[in-house]
Amino acid sequence: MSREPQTRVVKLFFREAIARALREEMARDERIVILGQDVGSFGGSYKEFLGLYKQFGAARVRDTPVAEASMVGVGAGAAAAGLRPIVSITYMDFLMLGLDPLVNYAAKARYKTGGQLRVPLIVKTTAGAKGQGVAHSQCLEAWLMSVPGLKVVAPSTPADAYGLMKSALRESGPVVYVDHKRLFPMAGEMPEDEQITPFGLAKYLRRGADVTIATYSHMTQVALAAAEALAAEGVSCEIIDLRSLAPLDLATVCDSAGRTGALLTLEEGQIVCGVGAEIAFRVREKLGGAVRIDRVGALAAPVSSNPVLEAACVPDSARVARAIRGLLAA
Amino acid sequence: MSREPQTRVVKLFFREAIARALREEMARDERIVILGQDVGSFGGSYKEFLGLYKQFGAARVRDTPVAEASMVGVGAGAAAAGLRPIVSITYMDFLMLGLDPLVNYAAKARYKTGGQLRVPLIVKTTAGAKGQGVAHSQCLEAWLMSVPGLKVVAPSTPADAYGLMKSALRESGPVVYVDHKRLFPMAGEMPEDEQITPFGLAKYLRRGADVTIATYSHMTQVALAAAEALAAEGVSCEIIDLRSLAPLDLATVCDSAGRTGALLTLEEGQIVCGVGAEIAFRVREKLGGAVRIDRVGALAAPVSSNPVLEAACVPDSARVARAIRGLLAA
Amino acid sequence: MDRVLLLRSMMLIRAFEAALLRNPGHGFQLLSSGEEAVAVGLCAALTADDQLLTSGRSIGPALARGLDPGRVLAELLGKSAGPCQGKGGRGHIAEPSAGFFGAHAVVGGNLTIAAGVALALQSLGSKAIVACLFGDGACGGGALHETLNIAALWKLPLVLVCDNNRYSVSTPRAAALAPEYLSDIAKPFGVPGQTVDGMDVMAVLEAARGFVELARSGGGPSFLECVSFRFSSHSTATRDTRTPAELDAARSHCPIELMAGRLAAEGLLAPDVRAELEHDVAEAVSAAASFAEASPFPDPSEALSDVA
Amino acid sequence: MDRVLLLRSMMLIRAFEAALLRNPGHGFQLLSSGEEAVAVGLCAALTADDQLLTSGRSIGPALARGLDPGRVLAELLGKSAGPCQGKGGRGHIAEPSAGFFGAHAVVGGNLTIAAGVALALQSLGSKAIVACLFGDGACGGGALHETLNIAALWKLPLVLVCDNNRYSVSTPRAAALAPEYLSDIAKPFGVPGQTVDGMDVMAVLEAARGFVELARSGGGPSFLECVSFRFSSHSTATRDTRTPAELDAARSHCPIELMAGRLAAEGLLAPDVRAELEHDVAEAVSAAASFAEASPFPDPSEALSDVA
Ligand SMILES: Cc1ncc(C[n+]2csc(CCOP(=O)(O)OP(=O)(O)O)c2C)c(N)n1
Ligand SMILES: Cc1ncc(C[n+]2csc(CCOP(=O)(O)OP(=O)(O)O)c2C)c(N)n1
Ligand SMILES: [Mg+2]
Ligand SMILES: [Mg+2]
Repeated sequence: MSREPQTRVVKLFFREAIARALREEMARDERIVILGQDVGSFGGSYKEFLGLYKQFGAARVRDTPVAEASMVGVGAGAAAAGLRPIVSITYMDFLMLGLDPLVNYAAKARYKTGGQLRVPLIVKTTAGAKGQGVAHSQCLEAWLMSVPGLKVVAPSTPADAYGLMKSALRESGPVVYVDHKRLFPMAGEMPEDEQITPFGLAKYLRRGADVTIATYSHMTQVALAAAEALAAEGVSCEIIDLRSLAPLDLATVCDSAGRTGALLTLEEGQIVCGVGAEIAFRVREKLGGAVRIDRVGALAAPVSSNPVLEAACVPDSARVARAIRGLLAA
Repeated sequence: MSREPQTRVVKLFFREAIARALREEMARDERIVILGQDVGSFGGSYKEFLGLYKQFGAARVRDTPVAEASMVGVGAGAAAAGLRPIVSITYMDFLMLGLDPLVNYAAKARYKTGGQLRVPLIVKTTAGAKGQGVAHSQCLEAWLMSVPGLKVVAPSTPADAYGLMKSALRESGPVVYVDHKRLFPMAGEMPEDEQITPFGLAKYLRRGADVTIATYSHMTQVALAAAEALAAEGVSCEIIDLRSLAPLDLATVCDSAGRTGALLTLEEGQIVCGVGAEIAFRVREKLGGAVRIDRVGALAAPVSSNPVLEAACVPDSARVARAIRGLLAA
Repeated sequence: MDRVLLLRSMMLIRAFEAALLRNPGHGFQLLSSGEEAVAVGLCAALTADDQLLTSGRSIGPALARGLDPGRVLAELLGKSAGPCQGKGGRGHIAEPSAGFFGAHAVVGGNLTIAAGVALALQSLGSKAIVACLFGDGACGGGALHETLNIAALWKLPLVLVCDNNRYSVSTPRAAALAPEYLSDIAKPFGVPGQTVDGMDVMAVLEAARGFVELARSGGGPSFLECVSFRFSSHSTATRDTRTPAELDAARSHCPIELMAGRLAAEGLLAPDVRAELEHDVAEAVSAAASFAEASPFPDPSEALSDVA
Repeated sequence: MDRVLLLRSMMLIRAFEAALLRNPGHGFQLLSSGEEAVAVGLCAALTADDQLLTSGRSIGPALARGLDPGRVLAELLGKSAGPCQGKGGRGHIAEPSAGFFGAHAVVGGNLTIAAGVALALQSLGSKAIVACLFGDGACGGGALHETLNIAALWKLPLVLVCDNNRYSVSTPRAAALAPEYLSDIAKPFGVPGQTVDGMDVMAVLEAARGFVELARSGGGPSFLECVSFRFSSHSTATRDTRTPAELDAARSHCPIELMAGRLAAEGLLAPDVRAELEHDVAEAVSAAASFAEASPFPDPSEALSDVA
């Protein structure tokens, strides 16, 4: 009888998982540099860069001015010329300032040069609402998903933060990697050995028979809470963590939705022209009218820092449970 | 027998229709000012501002530096403080540079001040492909549609260019008004008397029985050409010009699609998280699985200035006709 | 200008923020203690019709502009009695009718908006001018350049005031900004620039007065850099990275003590007057707290009102 | 440096663009005749490993950088034999392996990209430097400010070269830009700036050489403003708004005639040599035309290749 190799497991906070991925990859690949506000000795707003400055020095972990437009542009140019920059945009709202270099240059440089240039740029940012108000709470993943040439990933666990960041650092084109403010306090287990999360592969977070919830990032937590509540009512939810929005693992969503016959898409951002609208279209294209589909996202309003209004705007488990009850009653 | 009042009709080019709306409104409302590159004595890239500089002077028709970010910001601030600025962003691609003031300030100022401020800003821009390449051809309407607080309109005829611009100039919040490069050579009739096009009201461009095409801006022309071609095959297309994307006239789309039983959404931009995905979702929500739906938009690639590649990327009538044949065969 | 009132205004800000800091239930806040002289000196140069725009660090400026402390506190706590009905909250407080056009928490995001407000006032024939307060952090961003250029071209009635507290979160100004003096950035545009001691309320007031007068008389924009120091960490939720020695040294240049000492030396501030002021502002702060606490949170349905 | 070669390079650009202009079937183009001395003077200061980035007005710079005229023409016409296989087309031509990192048709959009390329070269220990060519129009945008600041802080090997042809489409520079000299914009950042006569190829070359040397030796960025004049309208599809008198006056300062006259006066350009050069470049242009016309358009399926 052969002995099974033991997989040793470590438990890391979200921020530690990110730092671990960066540390390992930076040691492996000298071309990786980090650019961003307060990423140096401060270690990042969420301490997700902690230790890297000390280990790799000021040339590879660079504090920058508050100048998102140029930081994305500098990152794009540096990537096109042989580095692998990670540009940290503290909050996704401020990525708007850098969309011109990201969309008009980075995402198109390979195409427009007929393949002469590649732009392996990673924009790492943080989305979502946590009491910071109208200009610090937005989720713009849907915009980015629509841009040919861009990849978009958003982990919901430390293991995937680690694994997706590692994948991102081996891509040949631009990637937007999206954290969520409410996930940083989370700790989670992962193998001690390197384990990479490939792009374009969703993951089952919970198995169930009655309804599929397709979601990602912090909304996975909301989905899990809703599933718990519904389980008490005898409703069995299957939850898919998309992890990667572009490329999108439609096959897994279709597999599940085909089995359960009902699909709820759940995102924190706006639903109009959102992630859910896209998934719904493509699932219907594959599975036809048999699957009931609904979507949940933020109310059509800005997200206030006000605790009452923020909670009212952004989806919570009660809203998700209500939507699922409605879907199953339909 | 009472005599019917005669409605006199004038025929204007697209650019003349825009200039007419601006001229009439600027004469009516002193607070209207125009800011933009080459909008002054030059009269705008498409001559759509011709004559206004001479009539209203340099204080109200202001040439600006090539500084889209600040022009949208200045427009937003001026609007919040009592003017009605029209900020011209020559090509929609460059609106990316101004998304921070547009989305993070203009669209949220009313909300975040609890109603103390209103921002009646108009951003007038031009979308679409006409040989100008990767950074001058994009259609970003879907991004804008998703922003609470923003309205988005896009005329397809001179009459609606006139009528929607007039409506926009009477709005109390920010509006993005989108022209299309390929529409400027078009002339069209409109009443000599003022006729305003309300926001949120779609229009039938062609009546038909077999399939509904919901589209807007220049793609209406592509839809009309496809309808002609299909008519020869005995397929009768109904074409809806949405005109206004936010607010969206879902009722008209549902009325038509409910009758024809088939809906094709047609947009020039990317379909991922696009206008069509949104319409499809909402139509299905209303009408259920009985309606067959497909969508057509650009290929998932940048738009080259290359004549062959541009034509391959952007929808043409052959692609639309093919999609409709597929839809009706399904 | 009653200089004792300037002192009182600074003391009110200090006391207001100290109370906020002692109450962690209020959530994180962006405090400005140490920087009171910038806000107070600038606001003392403005008239009632002028408009002030600020960065997210807006408590001091809002109070210095004369907003009611109770309503300011209500807004910071997300209560309905705030001028924005609790929707703006920290970083976005506004009361345009009181000459406080508003805070905006996008760094540098208020610059072009302020230029627009100035354009509106100019176009509408108003005599009012616009002051825009921003941090050193905003000086690395392109909005400053675009604003300086357009304000110079159009001779906008705009006073740009940089509260250079020498840090953007943890990043020292020298690591983020190449210019020796930030006010130099204005010079290529022909815009007058000046750097003053931002811990000295009289120095700020004097310089601001000159620039406000320039703007009001049609002379166009200007750039006033006030070198200050933030006594607390970036926000109440942010760890501080400065050494105790650096903090101690800086705190020994307190703008309030500087002004109080000066007034005392001139015989304008007897010890009991100082004590009375302390008592006065403490009362104001506790009245503000009662007012704000008594105000309800908005109803959840408010999430959908005033959107469009 | 053979000065006759500089003349020839300018003549090639002029002849190439004239041929393009005579062939309206090629669609609209952004010509640079009148501005040849800027491109040629700058490129003469670069070595093979250096990288050049330009604005959309890139024909002159691409040819001056030594790209093959046939391949350049093929790219402009959207033919497969272009360095970008006809996908970039006018405004986006690039051949990084030849030191022409590329044109980018977003005004000011090449500045931060160029800083990034410079950061990469610096980080990778290269001796090469980056030159970034942009118009006066780009000087009103914030990217210039952000680029100057970061390039100064990080001492990037970057030479910023403004081809100030005094117009952005129809807008005269004075109506859009407040600074007296555009090169002054660099000064607050401690970045050396200089303004030279952009119609004089030797003046451009000399100044560029100095700045290239500075960058190469670790001295960091610089800003060279070259005052020039565009002889044709903004694009072949744009109406010109300048008066005939203004155009005539400007055209009388032709960079080619200036250089030719100077060389002739020094006895370095006999009439037959000039004629030979004319013949030479005409041959090169017609060879380019044959080459480009023989190249096929890409297959429509190329629309989906090299996307991601
Ligand atoms: C565009 C943008 N980028 C980043 C941030 C995050 N942020 C909030 S405050 C701040 C520091 C700004 O420093 P400074 O302008 O000097 O103001 P101070 O905090 O010192 O008052 C940063 C980076 C932001 N709000 N906006
Ligand atoms: C961000 C942006 N805004 C507007 C345009 C449209 N545009 C193309 S060229 C041009 C003029 C630019 O002037 P300048 O930089 O002086 O260059 P020149 O044309 O004189 O060579 C403009 C406004 C653009 N390409 N990019
Ligand atoms: Mg600061
Ligand atoms: Mg120019």
